[in-house]
This record gives sequence, C-alpha cells and structure tokens, in this order.
Amino acid sequence: MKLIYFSWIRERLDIAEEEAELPETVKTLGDLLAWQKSRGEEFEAVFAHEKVVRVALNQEHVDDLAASLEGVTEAAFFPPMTGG
Amino acid sequence: MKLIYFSWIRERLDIAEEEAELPETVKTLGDLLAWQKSRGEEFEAVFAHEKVVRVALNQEHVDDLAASLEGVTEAAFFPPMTGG
Amino acid sequence: MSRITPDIRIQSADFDVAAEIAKLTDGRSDTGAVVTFTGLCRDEGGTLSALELEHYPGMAEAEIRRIAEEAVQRWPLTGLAAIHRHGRIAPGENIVLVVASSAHRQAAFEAANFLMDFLKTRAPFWKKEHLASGEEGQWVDAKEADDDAAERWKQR
Amino acid sequence: MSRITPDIRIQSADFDVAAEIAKLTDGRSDTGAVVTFTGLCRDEGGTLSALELEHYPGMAEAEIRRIAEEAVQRWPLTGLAAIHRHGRIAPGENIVLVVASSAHRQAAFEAANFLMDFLKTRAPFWKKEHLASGEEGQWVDAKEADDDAAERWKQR
Repeated sequence: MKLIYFSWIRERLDIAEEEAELPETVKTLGDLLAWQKSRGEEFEAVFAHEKVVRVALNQEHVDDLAASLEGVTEAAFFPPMTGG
Repeated sequence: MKLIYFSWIRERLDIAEEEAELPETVKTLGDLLAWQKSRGEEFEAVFAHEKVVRVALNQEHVDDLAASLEGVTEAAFFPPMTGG
Repeated sequence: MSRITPDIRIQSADFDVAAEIAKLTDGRSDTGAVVTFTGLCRDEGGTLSALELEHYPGMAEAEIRRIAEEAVQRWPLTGLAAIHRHGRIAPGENIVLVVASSAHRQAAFEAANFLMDFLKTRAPFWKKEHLASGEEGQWVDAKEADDDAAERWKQR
Repeated sequence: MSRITPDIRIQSADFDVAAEIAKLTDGRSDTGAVVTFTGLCRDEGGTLSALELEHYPGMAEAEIRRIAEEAVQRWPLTGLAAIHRHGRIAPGENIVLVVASSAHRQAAFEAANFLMDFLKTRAPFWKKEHLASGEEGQWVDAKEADDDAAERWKQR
C-alpha cells in the first residue's frame, strides 16, 4: 500500500511517500493506525495524536476506525486542513 | 415646495416634477398626502394607495405621517423600490 | 482600524469587476477576503428585450451611502464599493455591483449580502420591462421576499 | 434546468476574477446574480513574508469537486467554479477563488459561502508561514471557528 504524509506529519517522520508491506492482520483503518504506532518512536509520537491525525483512503476522508482496507491502494495521513 | 414623481406614479399623473404652493394649513406629511388627494381625480386615485405610495422628504425616506414639513424643500412620491 | 469610506457610484456606464476589486485591494496586505455581488439583467425566458432603470438622482447616491455606512459600522471592513447603473439595460448586462473586503471571510460575505438586501428595498430605483413582443411592458413589482430579506438583519 | 458541471482547478498560477465571471455568464441570459469570493494572503501585521501551500494533488481536485457537486444539488445554480492555488504565495496575492451564479441572489450567496466553509475544513491543503524575520515559520493551525462554520450547514 502506498502511504503518503503531509504538513508537519511529513516533516516529523521525514517521509513524503513510501510503499509499505502491511501485515496480513491489518484489515481496518484502526488496525492501520495501530500498526503505524508500532513502527518506532517518531511514528508512535505522531500517531498518538489520535484526534489530530486525519486519514484519507483512496483519496477520500475516512474517520470510521472499522472501515475496511480492502481495495485500498493509497492511504494518506495529515493534520486538519488549512486551505481556503 | 418641489414635488417629484417616479415610476408608474409619474406616468399616471403625467408629471415628473412640479413646483407647488402648499396651503399654510399643510404642516405634516399626513397633511401633504391629504392635500395631494384633493387635487383631482388622478391624484385621488394614485394617493388612495396609501400602503404603496412611499415618500422621501429632502431625499430621505419618511413614513411617519406626523413628520413636520418645516425646512422641507423637496418631496418625492414613488412606489416600492425595485433596484438591485 | 480607522473606518473606511465606501465608494458609491450611480452611473449609466458599465463597470469592471476586476478593476473594482483591485481598487480595494492593491497596495495593502491586511485583506484576506473579497466578496463581490454582480446583479445582471435576465431575459425571463426570452420574453424581455430590456429593462429600463429609472432612478432618483439626488437621493440614490445618498441612500446607498447611508446603507453602506451602516455596513461599515457593523463589520470590520477594509473596503466597500457599490455601483448601480441606470437607463436601458439589455439581458446579460450588468445592473449592480457590490464589493466588500475584510481580513475575514464572514464579514465580507455578510456585508455584501446586507448591502444587496437594502439596495433592493431602500435604494430609489424602479425597473420597467421592455417586452420582446414589442408590447408595452410593466413596471416590475416589489417582492415581499425582498422585504423579508432586509428584515432579517434586524433580528441579529 | 439541467444540472451544471462545476469547474474545479488546482494550480500554482494566479487567476483572473473577471475572466472567470465571464466564463460563467457569457452567452446566457438566465443568470441574475454572480457572487465571487477571493481569498488573499495577509501579512499578519508585517510578520509574514509568504505562505507556502502544500496540497495532496490527487485528492484536492476530487474533494473540492465533491463539495461543489453538493452545492449544485442544493441550490439552483447556473454556474459554479473554484480555483485553489498551491506553492509559495506572497502577501496581497490571491489564494482561492469561488464563483457561483444563479437566477437569484440568495442561491449565489449561499452556494459561495457553503463552498468556502467546506474548502477550509475538507480540502487537503496545508499552509506554512514564512516569517519576515527569517526564522523558521509554523504550520498554520486549523481554526475551530472554521469547523463551526462548516457545521452550520447541517442544521438547515
């Protein structure tokens, strides 16, 4: 799955984009966020901000932790938007 | 006093503007409207539309019939505005 | 912030929206939002050949200025302009323009909306229809909806 | 009335408000009202030298299109356009433009206002400040007021 990061999350992790091999047990958005937290200190710190980190799956906002990752090829992680 | 008419009121009376010598007894807006009604059939018909005929005294909207005419040099009569 | 002076014009000539925006924003960097409202002549499904806008020359500018000054008191604006045309106006042509600028977007939106509501109900302009059929057209009736729209600003 | 297709663009180049209005209105005479909203970069009292707008290229246009389609369903519009810039933007420069046109003024005002509220809270753009002092700037924080502004459209 392609994982993309924006704004201060991109800066903190120092990753703009990566191709990740997810464990087979990662089936929902909740699983994906838990897996991210397990990837080391910086990931744990960033993804501890549960109310701040927003997610888009296949370029659509998703906030239901039970949402399935089936068919998802791209997940993006970012803080609240400040456009306009 | 200069009297000015707009829109269908101007057309009905066939007067755009006139200089009128008001009787000394005409002291308020109410008096002025009553005097207008007394000026013949067309005036009576036009000024019978009491809720429709709007008045500006010295170029300001006035709807208080007790408003004094003292210092008023220009009165305008028109239907509800349809600008914008 | 010192109060701005609204730019009010009554004219038969057309106006240029981009030029009016530029007048309010050029050379300053405290403006975050500009809202424009342009009112155009519709052909009412092809029945109308033009609108004739009659106005009360002395009062029109004074009344729009009074409404604009109220908007300036009410919202923290960095600029405010209103242009109202008179005379014969064909379908598709511009009739009226309001431009409101502010540091913040809601002030600009609300001031422009407020100004338009009061222009509709208080500015001394009257529209007569010229019909495509060539028959004598009617004076446009004032809409109750416009009075209601103006009324809502009192309830705040 | 057949539904219009919103014109959505994400670009680094500036835009021309007058040209965008003309695109929505030229050659038609069923439009009575055009509302534009222009968002500009402020210098925050001289402390800011520029804003850097980061965006999510694939999603930005799709998300603004979803919001615009909702506006088209909700109001009887004759045209709708939204342009959002990205990259480095200096104080006084344009950031975003929304243009909404309709037969009637409230539909145009409300659709433009609605689109801006949701652009602020749902379009994937993030602003970073470049400071006039030369120091490292901050990412702009999302405002709760913007969430509240977006929320109010649900209560209708």
